[in-house]
Amino acid sequence: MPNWKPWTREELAVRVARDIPEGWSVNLGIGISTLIGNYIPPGREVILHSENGIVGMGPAPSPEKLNPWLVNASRQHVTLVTGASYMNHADSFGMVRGGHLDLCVLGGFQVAENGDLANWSRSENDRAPAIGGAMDLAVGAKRIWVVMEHTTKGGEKRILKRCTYPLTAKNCVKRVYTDLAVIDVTEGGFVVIDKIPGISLDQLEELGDAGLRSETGVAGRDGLR
Amino acid sequence: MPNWKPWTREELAVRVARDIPEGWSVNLGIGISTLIGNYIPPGREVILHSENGIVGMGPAPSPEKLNPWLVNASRQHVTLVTGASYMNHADSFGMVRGGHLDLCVLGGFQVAENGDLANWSRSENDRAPAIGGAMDLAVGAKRIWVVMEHTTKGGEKRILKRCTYPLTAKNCVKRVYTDLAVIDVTEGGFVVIDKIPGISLDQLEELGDAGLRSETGVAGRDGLR
Amino acid sequence: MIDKFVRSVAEAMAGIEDSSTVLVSGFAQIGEPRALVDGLIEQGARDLIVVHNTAGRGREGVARLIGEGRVRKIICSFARSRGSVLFEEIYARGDIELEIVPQGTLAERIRAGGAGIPAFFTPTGGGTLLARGKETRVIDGRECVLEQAIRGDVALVEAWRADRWGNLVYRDAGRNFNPVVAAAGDLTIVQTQNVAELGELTPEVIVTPGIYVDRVVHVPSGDPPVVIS
Amino acid sequence: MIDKFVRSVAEAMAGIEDSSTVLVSGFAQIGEPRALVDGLIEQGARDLIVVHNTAGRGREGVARLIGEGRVRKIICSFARSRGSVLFEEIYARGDIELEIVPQGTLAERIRAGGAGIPAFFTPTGGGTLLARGKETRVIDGRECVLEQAIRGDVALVEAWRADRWGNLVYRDAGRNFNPVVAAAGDLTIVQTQNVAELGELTPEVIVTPGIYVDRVVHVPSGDPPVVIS
Repeated sequence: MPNWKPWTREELAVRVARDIPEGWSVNLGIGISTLIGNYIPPGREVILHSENGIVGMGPAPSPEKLNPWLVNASRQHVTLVTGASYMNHADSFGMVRGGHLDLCVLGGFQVAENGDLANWSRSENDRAPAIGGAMDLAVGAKRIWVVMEHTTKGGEKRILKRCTYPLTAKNCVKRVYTDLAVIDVTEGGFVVIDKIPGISLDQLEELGDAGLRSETGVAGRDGLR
Repeated sequence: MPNWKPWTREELAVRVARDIPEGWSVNLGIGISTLIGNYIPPGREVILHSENGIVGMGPAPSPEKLNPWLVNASRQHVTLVTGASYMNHADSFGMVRGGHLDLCVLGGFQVAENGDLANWSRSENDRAPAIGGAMDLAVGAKRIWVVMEHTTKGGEKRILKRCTYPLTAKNCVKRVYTDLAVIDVTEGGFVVIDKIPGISLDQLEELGDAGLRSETGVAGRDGLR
Repeated sequence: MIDKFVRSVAEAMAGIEDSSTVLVSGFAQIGEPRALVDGLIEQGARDLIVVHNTAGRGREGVARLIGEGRVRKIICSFARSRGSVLFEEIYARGDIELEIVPQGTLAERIRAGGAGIPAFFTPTGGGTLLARGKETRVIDGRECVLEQAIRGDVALVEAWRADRWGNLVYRDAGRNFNPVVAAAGDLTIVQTQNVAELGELTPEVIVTPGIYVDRVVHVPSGDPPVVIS
Repeated sequence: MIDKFVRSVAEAMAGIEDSSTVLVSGFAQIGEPRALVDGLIEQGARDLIVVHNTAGRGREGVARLIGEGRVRKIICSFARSRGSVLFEEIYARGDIELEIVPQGTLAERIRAGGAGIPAFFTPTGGGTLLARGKETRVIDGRECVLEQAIRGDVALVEAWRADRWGNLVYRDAGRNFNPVVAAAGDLTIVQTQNVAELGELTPEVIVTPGIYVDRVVHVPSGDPPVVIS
């Protein structure tokens, strides 16, 4: 058994939130990444966008302050911060597609070393998938960070040379946060910039299907180690 | 000398205004047709649109009520009526191009019996013309009425089989108001539905270069008279 | 006098024909014209093409319309969502056609329909399954997909306040698809929570000018359901 | 703390490079960012492509920028308008390139630039001189023209009120091109008549969300000129 302890969902959310600089406009996608909004450090102004036309989302409301007319794209009830505004759906996605968001954090099924992302469908034969706004966000935001478990529960690899699931968008991912490591996607492939205590670069690489380099050295199957 | 008296600009404006039914949304273009707004019969609700993002324009203001921030597309100071609203320029032309205006009244240089309109340039060699919003209005409104003098001051004909000036849009004109007649543009060509006292259909036809029929009979060079 | 108010949902839905394309606004049950969808079920038109963000949830609204076999084709971004039971059944039987569209492309196609833009290129979906069978073109180094405008024979909208010209404002996240859908219907029908006198909605705050609206019916249905997950 | 206010026009215009594409909002002198255009003249960038509804009027603003030989190309809907003296002279000498665009197409191209739509088909201009040399296609029986998005390296905007996030509202017909231009600049610079505290501009009334805005400078220049013709 491995002698390391993966980051929890909450630890991961805290870490991602910590890495978002003040002033960025950010969409948190749907699913796990919405948790991140609750961990933005107090006093740091980060402007949260939601596909359904909200700029300036705040955290979940207390029950007595809940506004039934105010939900995010995951249909969670949210609040507004001072300075917030509403847009219609076309303008909201115009903001996304037009490259006006500094960051979008998405969940993922697979990420490839060329930045390809698969996060909407596990098979070409899924004839009725849910695509939602993932493709628009993936092509539109200035940078895409993906938050996902390093492998599936069944042990399938997700950090790959090439995605095998249908793509959400090509060459869009800039960084991956897994329960084991933080990995930048660069022109030269995956670069590990942080990892949990106790795991080696080799062990991490074995859990994926693509070469990894570390921030300071060079490692991986590309023969450059 | 002809024994008829052409309609004045004001008479023409009154006539056009009278023909606009209650409830229509109307753009009055720029130039002579803006005059029409002053003659909408009192109590008749017609919603006037201006390209620069106004829905619900009213007449010119009295000097003491002039708002320097409120002009129409001809840069004339205007007022708002109760129920008015503002839009941005893209939304305003989206309203135009999307077919949401019942009517646009434009000036014209030439109108052809197939509905072609020329109203922006007198020569292909005019290398710096002013097109403004005429092409958008001509393709967008549900119907185009053209207000113009029947011939130029120099006697050149303007009611034609085919336009000789560069087109504003093809097959868009539904009706022409001249200082001599009101002429519908139909699948079967020009149909005179009104004319000034004292002028015959033949005389009117001589002042143009296309066959005319009258509303009740059939007349013109098409040999059907 | 212009007065777009009608007295009942039945009157609002009168005349909708079989085979119509019907745009239904709303996102996550907020700003969703539920009374009008129920009115459409009642009214009886069939063989419809429905454009909505989802294929419906639970057994109500768009889901019920589909469940009653009245929808020939659904155009949406989420086909399979929590509780899309009725759609799943009918889709498995092959009794409904499905067109999956990325949500931003869906909004933009409806916006294009309202704004008289027949087609546009977008980078969304470039290089993916959803580009298959579509015209694509590399623009500025990115693979873009040609997408067609969507226009509705009928557009169903929920507003927060409306006046007799059909000027509309929306509440909070209830805005979503509503202004876009309102502009893209040949027959735009609005249910409004509140009625305003003409002039109460001021020029700077009106979101949808009444020019886009054909009929308005007052349906004070109250707050959308609160769902805590 | 996000604070997009800068202290002077000079600071607002800092860093604009030669050969930039500059979008200038305003219609008929209303909502026109005149102080910023003057600041651009002062700042010195040249070989510019300017996108504005007209080629300028009189000898001020965009006309002066052109008159000083700083504009390589103008993209506009009205080249020749009352008093476009400076443009006429320079154009006659062949010292400026002109692209005439129908006004609605101009607005839509800028809107497309801001909204990430690289190109679109429009019926405007179909079958006319302005379609020459452009890709055309018959869609639903109408000849349509393929038009390209316009995006600015710089966008110049005038607002009525602005807060420190760059949230904007406009006054009356001063809205015009402003929200469209604001969304289409890589560097969007705003002059505002009034300053608002964050929160004074409420969520329902904000027209331009601050996400689109980079710099704001307070220029209480007062009402536009009244011209009685």
